[in-house]
Amino acid sequence: MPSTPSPFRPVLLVFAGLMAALMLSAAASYGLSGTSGTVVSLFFATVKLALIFAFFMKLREQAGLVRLFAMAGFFWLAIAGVLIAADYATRG
Amino acid sequence: MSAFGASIYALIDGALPSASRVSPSFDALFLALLLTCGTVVIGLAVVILIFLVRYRAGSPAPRPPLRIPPWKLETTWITATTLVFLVFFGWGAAIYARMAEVPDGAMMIEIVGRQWMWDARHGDGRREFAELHVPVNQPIRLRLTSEDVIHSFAVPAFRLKNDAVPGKRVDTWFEATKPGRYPIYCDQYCGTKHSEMNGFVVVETAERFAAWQARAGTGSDAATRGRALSVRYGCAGCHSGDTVVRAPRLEGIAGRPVPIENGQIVMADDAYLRDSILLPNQHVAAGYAAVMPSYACVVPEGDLLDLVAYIKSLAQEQPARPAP
Amino acid sequence: MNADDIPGSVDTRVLNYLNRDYSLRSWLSTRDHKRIALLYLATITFFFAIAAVAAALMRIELLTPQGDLVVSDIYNRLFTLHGVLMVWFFLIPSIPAVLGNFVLPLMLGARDVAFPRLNLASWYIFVAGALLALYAIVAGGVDTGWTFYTPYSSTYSNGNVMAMAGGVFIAGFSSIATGLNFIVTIHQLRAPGLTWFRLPLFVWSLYATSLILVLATPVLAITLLLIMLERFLGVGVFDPKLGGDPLLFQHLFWFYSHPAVYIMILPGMGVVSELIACFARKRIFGYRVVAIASLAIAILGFLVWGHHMFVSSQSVYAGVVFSLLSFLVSVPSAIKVFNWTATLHRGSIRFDAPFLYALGFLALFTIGGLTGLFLATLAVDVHLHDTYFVIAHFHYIMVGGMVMAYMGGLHYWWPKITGRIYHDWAARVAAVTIFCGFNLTFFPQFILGYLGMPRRFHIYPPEFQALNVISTIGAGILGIGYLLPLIYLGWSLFRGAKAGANPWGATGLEWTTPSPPPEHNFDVTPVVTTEAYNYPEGTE
Amino acid sequence: MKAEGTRVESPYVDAAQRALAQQLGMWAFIATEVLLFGGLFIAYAVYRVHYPDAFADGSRRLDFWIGTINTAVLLASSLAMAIADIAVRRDRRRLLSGCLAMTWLLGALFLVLKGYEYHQKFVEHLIPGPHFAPAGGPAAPEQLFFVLYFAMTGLHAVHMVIGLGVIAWLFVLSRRGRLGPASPGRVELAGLYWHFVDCVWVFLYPLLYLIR
Repeated sequence: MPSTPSPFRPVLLVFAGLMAALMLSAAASYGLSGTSGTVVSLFFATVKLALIFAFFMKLREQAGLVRLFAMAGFFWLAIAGVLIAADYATRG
Repeated sequence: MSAFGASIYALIDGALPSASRVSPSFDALFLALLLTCGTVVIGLAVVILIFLVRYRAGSPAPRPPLRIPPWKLETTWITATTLVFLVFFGWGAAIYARMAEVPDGAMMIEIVGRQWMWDARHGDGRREFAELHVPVNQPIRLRLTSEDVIHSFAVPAFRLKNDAVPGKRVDTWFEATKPGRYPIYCDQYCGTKHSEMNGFVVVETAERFAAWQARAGTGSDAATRGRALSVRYGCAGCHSGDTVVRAPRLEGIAGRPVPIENGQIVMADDAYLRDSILLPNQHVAAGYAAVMPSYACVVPEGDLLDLVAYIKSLAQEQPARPAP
Repeated sequence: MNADDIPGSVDTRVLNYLNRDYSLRSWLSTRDHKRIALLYLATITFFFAIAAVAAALMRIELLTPQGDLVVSDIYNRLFTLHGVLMVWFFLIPSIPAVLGNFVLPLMLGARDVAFPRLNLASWYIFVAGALLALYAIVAGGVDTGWTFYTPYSSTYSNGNVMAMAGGVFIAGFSSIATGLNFIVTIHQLRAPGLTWFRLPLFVWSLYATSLILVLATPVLAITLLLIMLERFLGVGVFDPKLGGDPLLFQHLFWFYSHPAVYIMILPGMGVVSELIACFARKRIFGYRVVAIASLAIAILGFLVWGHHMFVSSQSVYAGVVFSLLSFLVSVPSAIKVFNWTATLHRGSIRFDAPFLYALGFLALFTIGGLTGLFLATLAVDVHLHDTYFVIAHFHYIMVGGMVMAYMGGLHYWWPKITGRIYHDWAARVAAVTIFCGFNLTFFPQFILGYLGMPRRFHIYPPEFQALNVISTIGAGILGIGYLLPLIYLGWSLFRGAKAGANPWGATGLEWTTPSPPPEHNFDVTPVVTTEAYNYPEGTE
Repeated sequence: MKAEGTRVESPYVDAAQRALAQQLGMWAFIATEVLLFGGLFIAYAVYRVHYPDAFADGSRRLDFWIGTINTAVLLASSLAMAIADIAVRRDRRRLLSGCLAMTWLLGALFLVLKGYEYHQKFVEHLIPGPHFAPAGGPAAPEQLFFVLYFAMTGLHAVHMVIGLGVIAWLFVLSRRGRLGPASPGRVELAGLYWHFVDCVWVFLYPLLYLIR
């Protein structure tokens, strides 16, 4: 075991990345407000989501079909979001 | 039995009058759709029947393989269908856009839907229930709202329909082209007596409409009713000069820019006045504390219209004191 | 333990999924997709009957313009009951959960669906939801209409909205379970050689349907949950008095409920493809186009919900966008009709009862689809919206389309399901009766709608009476038409002639196994080497 | 065999096919969950854009520190779950049950903190309804924020409770030595669910707590 790299190294590194993103996001919320604050905090949330999906949920090593399934939900949510936004953004 | 006979007559006669500025263009489009779709249905039925007879099992008809490549047929009917559909889309959208654009100089009537009646308020303060008198050949702007649930103001003779949504005020319009009496329905299910929430639009010539106005009397106008309501709801308690709780004066506010708490300036239009009653802490006038409670559950939609009319009637009076 | 052991069976009686165990317990704990299909069949037939009685009462009420049979409150409860039960407890599970459950693994050459336990669970969840909905009805009913529009449903209605919404909410999870099961089954359990473009079109349509079930149903679930929360707390996100927007409810509701229309019609299209291919003895014309059209409908179907809101005061621009997309989604449907018609060309057509139902579908679905164009056209919809025109339109799709296809499919696979053959002429008479009764019921409603009669009207102006009377007479004929199958199908269970493995001479793996199929469907896993509908073409 | 009435339990050819089928099923389920929460996120977005001030005000009434600590707690429990998944494949049984216990405890800690926060909201009259009366008067549509707050965190908490049940069951199985490299499927699927629920919180945290 000691000679080979620990199998837990990748997930521990990912966890470190997650905590870093959390701290940056919390700190940024003190400096930023309004739209810029929202954009920055959502950016960090997306980073966390990507890390969890890719490593903890092992999407990186999955077959293409599984990845397609994983994206489907977000794609359909985007459909709902975009068309509803199209209504609200153009209301008189 | 007589009603039964009348309904058959109505069918033959064409029971749906065409009585507004947009209805002829609607009817042309409807007819085009009907002819196109009718042709398709009958054409398909004929083709299917021919196939059924000719190619029934055991019939002697020859069945050689098809000579046209299938993809040619597929592309042909995909393209043809799409093109026909796009024509109807564009045609319908063009009329719809015209229906959405209220012409200048339209006469404003506010319509409040409530369970289960239509309440119409004319610009001069006249109110009508379940009836709406309008002059012929005069564009009418309808401002629809509701006091409770969603209703839908529908006049089939005008090809007119729009939902009346609580918390919103939506404009639509029509211009009647033939004097007469045309039914109004509520088309959006709104509770127990949904099917009894009916009424009539009475379209009259200009002279007869003037006569109706004279006959109906002036009634108290919206602003006068609003003044009484402002006392009843206690608005005057805070919003007049000599009170303990300081609040902006109502005189001279309407139609002017108002500085608000966060340094922005907003225009005190109808929407602002309305929101200030319902959601007072959304835009607090600069220099005042956010102490006004929301009247959202207190003031019904009809009263709200009157209150706004009252505040607007004060627009020309002495301007509000500058914020200390 | 594998399929090879089965031929060694010494039992003289031929064991199949029906006769291997008769106990109630064996039914209620079964994981066999065929038995679960029959559990669904019994359940939804029951709900169809209740909802049909409600419809009959409404039609009788509408014989006269006055509200003289029932009072308005009862009438409103009747149409809500009819809508909720028909949509969620009959139409949505009908073809997928009954015919799909039974036939899908057989068509794929699989032993079962991918998750048999989940399949059984979906039926129990369905029954739980149905019981809650029944409770809501028995305890006084609900008067919101099946659309649950806020703020009426959340604040003003005095019906059991909580229980009814809860019932639909729960039943939604059974939809999701079924859809998920089908998707994985189709991906993973196809027999060797059964490539995607060798699949029967019914499988394609079930795949498209399952996509919608999995991706749309959760949005309905959360929307109903928000309504329940609003009723529970007394305040909520759709409440205009709080600054909420009732139109947001409509957006979320129709994001589910418009695709739900395709949940109801897509499997019907799949069944009809099977029927037309079998009884015209021809491969479906433009097989690939029809297959891909199913997927196109499933995906485009998510983009068009706003056409339910043209007069709701959503933005004019959104209306234009939704209208354009609605026209686009009707293209693949139209293409399918053309392809079915072309399939008949130079076929060798037999007029067995299932095919008559398929023809009925073709006629009624075409009318239903074309009247949909009227409603997709912005200006025309303003006049027709929320009138009887809409009622007629969607009944032509749902009843004329879906129920016809369901009946056709049921008649087609009945010998496979039960091992018995029903009386063919009785079935033909029923098909013709249903077709005539249906048109007599619903065609006058197009005219009523054009004349302006609003939907959900209990009392109506007297000039609409004649057409309403015709419609009610038609409903009587339609009702008789629906009773006939109960009689001759029931009779066939006991007296019907034994069906062979393949009574129609059809292609497809489900016809290669005995009727009724053995418990594991196939003695030997089949290997597929040909395309679907491999009928000898040309001369006969 | 036939006479005993046994049946072939599995419709699959082999374990690999079964594993892929379960993966697909779980990911399809997660797609469903994305849209379930998605409905709430859309409602949130619509009102957030309409009433930015009320939402900022509502957010200021939430406890920033509890929110942040809870995020860290959940991320840590996800880490424990990820390690458990590696442990089961390498047959490190003690590590496996230890990690499952850790995941469970951190999840439970999250719920305890959440419960404390709900209690605070109750004390501060922030529960929507007739008794909604925040100190200093609410910005008018602020109840909308709190309805959404309770709906979103409540639905998330329900998912957490289900997840805790699943993990407790896995823990029992692992103590009995029933989980091993031969069938890593259960831990893997439970892990997918748990990580996804974590992801939902990752978005709830900035949307509810970090608006200024």
